[in-house]
Amino acid sequence: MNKRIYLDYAATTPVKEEVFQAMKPYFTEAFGNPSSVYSYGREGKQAIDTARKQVAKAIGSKTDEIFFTGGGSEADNWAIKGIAYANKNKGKHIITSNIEHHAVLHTCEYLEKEGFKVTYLEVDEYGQIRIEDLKKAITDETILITIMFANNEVGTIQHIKEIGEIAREHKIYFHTDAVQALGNVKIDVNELNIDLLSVSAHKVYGPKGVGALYVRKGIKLFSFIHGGAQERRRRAGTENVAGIVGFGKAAEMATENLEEHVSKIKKLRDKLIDGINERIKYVRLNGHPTDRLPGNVNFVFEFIEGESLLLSLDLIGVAGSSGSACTSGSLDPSHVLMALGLPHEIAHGSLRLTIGDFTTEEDIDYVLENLPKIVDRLRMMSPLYEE
Amino acid sequence: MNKRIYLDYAATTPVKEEVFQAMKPYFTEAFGNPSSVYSYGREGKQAIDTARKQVAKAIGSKTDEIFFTGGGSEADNWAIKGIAYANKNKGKHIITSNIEHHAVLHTCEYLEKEGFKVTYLEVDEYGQIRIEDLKKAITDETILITIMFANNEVGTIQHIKEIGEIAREHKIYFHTDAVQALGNVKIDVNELNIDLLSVSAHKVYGPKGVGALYVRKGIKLFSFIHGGAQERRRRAGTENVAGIVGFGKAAEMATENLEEHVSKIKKLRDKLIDGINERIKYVRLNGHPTDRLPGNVNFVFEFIEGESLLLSLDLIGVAGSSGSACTSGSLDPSHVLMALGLPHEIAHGSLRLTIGDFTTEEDIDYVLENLPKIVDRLRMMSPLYEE
Amino acid sequence: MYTEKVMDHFMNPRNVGEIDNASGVGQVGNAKCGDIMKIYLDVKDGIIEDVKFKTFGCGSAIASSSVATEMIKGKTLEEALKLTNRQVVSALDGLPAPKIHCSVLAEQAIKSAILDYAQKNGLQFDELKDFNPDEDHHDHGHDHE
Amino acid sequence: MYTEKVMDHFMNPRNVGEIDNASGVGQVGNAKCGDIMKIYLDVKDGIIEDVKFKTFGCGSAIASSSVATEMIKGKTLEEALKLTNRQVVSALDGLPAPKIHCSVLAEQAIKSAILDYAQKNGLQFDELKDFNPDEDHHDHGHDHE
Ligand SMILES: Cc1ncc(COP(=O)(O)O)c(C=O)c1O
Ligand SMILES: Cc1ncc(COP(=O)(O)O)c(C=O)c1O
Ligand code: FES
Ligand code: FES
Repeated sequence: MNKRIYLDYAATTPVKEEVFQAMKPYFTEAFGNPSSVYSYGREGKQAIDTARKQVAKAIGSKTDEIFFTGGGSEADNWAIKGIAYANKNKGKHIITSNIEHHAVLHTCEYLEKEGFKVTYLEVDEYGQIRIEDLKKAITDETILITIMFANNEVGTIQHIKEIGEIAREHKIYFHTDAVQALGNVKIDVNELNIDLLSVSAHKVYGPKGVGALYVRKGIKLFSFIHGGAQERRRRAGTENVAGIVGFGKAAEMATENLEEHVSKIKKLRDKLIDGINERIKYVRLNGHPTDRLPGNVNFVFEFIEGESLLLSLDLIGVAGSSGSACTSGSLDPSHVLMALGLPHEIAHGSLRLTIGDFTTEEDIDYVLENLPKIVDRLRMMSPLYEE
Repeated sequence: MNKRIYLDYAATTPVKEEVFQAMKPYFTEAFGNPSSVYSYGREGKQAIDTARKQVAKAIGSKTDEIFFTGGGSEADNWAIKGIAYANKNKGKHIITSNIEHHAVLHTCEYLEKEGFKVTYLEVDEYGQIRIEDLKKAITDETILITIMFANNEVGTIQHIKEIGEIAREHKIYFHTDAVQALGNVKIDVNELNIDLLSVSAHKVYGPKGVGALYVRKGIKLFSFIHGGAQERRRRAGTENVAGIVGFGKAAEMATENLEEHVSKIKKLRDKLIDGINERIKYVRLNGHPTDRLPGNVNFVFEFIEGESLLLSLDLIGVAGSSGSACTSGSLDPSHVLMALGLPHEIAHGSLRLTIGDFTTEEDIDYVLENLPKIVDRLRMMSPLYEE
Repeated sequence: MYTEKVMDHFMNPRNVGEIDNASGVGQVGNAKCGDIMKIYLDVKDGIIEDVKFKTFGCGSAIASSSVATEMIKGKTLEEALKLTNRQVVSALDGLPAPKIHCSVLAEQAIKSAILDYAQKNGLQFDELKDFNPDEDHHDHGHDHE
Repeated sequence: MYTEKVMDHFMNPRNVGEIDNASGVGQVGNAKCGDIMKIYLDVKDGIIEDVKFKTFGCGSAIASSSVATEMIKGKTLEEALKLTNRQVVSALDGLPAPKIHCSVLAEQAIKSAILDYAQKNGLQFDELKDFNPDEDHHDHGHDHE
């Protein structure tokens, strides 16, 4: 079985050849420390400036509102803790949702232990928060609203602009984890009233271990990594020049032909969704039918368990996931599927297939041809299935 | 002027070809998320395991005591904040020195604002803390001693083993920033009684943006980056697989022939030190004459200012530094030179040349031939110089 | 991640199915936890003539069911009762640490089926004295509820 | 980082040196801050016949001294007093932001030398009314003491 079909683009993406070529010189040749004032390092500094422009352009911010980090998780941690500690005298209340990525959720839980109060908004069956709930949750103590742009598991996109407006009205900072949105949804931080936004390179065909935090000019934010004067004194540590260059290039490529890209991916996604609905009984699409990431397909297959489904797919060369890759260390059904109101026994049978730039029609055909057989086989073994 | 002589290895090092080759497959090919359970990602997971072994071996720790980070600064921040917050009920006193890297110093200063008490031990004229001072500084409230292994600017190596013993006796955690020591000094965390230790890949011919924290088994440490279950739930964020692989390879290469490497570098260093002493008047070596990093040369050239010296060297193709690369955003003389007791006007005239694996005898000869002329020229322009 | 043995039993599971009018049926696990194992026995003269299983669960659970049924087929009830989850694990050439509980499930399902048979036939087995089929077998990380 | 003009003046500084029995000498800056600039004037009939400098400082400070002395040589004292640091900066085709103060140093050093000449010769210049040569010229990031 030599076929290899990767349908886990939401977990991570390959570095594109163009991106790798852009990074390459910064390992062995232009290796100087960008903080150095003279010849060595100057190339690196310029390259970082270019990357900063590219990332800024991708989200519609000013160049000097972008700060590079060691990944999406660091950006989330920094944004939330940085705002919380810098504003704790104004209030200690944070609003988030119960379908956030763990980088947000666990940071909020940590802050609870440190004396902050956190409201975890519930989502509706499609994974969207209710704007009314948000309004009701706001108190005089609220300093931060952090709601993800698009969910990594079920692909649901929030009403970011409305959330931003409400935050703005109440003079509360609004952070959004846009790790999954970048390259898949048009992002304009000004139009959408976003104050802080996290992104990560490895979800847009850039390298792992690089991310960025956008911080609207004028916002007071505590540093998270203290030390040297890098990133205009806001994020210490010798810059991952090659990684940052790769992120810049990837961000540029991901947003250059955004509409075209989205419509191509969406077509494949809809083909897969429709195909599964047609061919397999007792399935249900998780997440929102339309406010959904263009590459996200997430189904529950009743009566079977996700891991055995994944394993079977793996055996025919198809890589998917049964929830967030980050949680695969756990045997629990994902907190996102629970939050959508799925019963445990059903949540266990979920499969996420995410489509990306290298996915072809043939890949989808292959999955549609084989998935029904796999599901059948597993159902035949299941004590829950009776037909 | 096409000569390019890099003598700033303490700021950063080029990625070695072997290291780059080891990293390469993990960008575009073996790109899977190491948290994925199936085919894609499994290669990455195994590669991380190998790297973890390599780094562990380099410092004499167990494999599962190594946690990868986004660099040396993150490792320092994590160690210090992680111990501080996890132990604040036991006490809120930290002991450090006044020549630490900013990643340690600024983290300590931050903790002071958060209600911790910090003792900054002074160093002697060579840059070593006095063991007596350390003993006196310890109180019932002391939870952490953080003293760097070797200084990045003047190269002074501390009496780590003695410090570790004292910490152990008093049941205080001992963290050391070994970013500059790795690959230059033999490190054995057990022999030296070290509880936590920070290292960074880009100082040992690995990539920028990757580091590691060693945490002795059984030590309670708060997480710094919260989120996914990576690094055995202690450090969230999709792993920088390529970077980690590069760090592993680099750590292995850096410690394989440590003695040989050290003696080769030391010979060049001593040649440069002796040559400068012989050829140029009114100079003085900063740092310890023998307890010193094998590649570190740091001189004060009286009556002239460091930047003009650096600039002149740059014009003949020699890259050095006049303090920590991280502080070059500032116009102040370095806190390390101040801590050694150098008067401001003298500290301003310091030059650091650091030797590494690609430095040759000819490079040293070239510097020794040209540096006296440069110093002469600048002194002739200086109102402070009279001969 | 899994051994070849596990993969073989996962892909070509032995004894999948049900037995009509089985002499004993046992079911353990909980759909909430994502694992249910059901064992059907056909017992004649104290010997397990036939055994079938149905499993809702991960790859390890399916492989454990398969190998365990193979191990007890043709054996006496007493022999079957001696089967431990450790034996199941070694028959599979090992399981990853977080998956050990799946083998426990197989041991419990068999005991549970034999208990059913014993109760229907008024028999008593020493090995089943302390066995409680409804006991939560989960000693792993699940912490829902 | 630096313009070609800066590099040229740094590498080939004009008017380096001292003037014995100078008509006016001015020194500004502070070794503690890493910068001292000293200007020597030879004034005849209100005209700067010759000017020399010595500078302890960074590349920008040396280049600023050099270009500034060039700009005032042959000029009247009144003309020299009109020299601003901005003119020095543009004559160098610009300086990086943190280095602007180095050009201020040059302006101050010249004023200080003319003040010395004025005092020795009982002259008064309107431009020097508010000038205090010992004033701390540092408006940049130094924050020692
Ligand atoms: C002693 C020391 N500690 C910490 C660091 C920070 O490491 P990194 O640049 O990888 O964040 C450095 C170098 O920059 C260093 O020399
Ligand atoms: C929504 C979301 N937020 C944050 C992250 C974390 O980003 P990183 O893996 O770069 O730390 C991820 C992916 O892992 C994600 O999907
Ligand atoms: S049945 Fe629970 S993980 Fe295997
Ligand atoms: S003289 Fe102070 S930096 Fe130029």
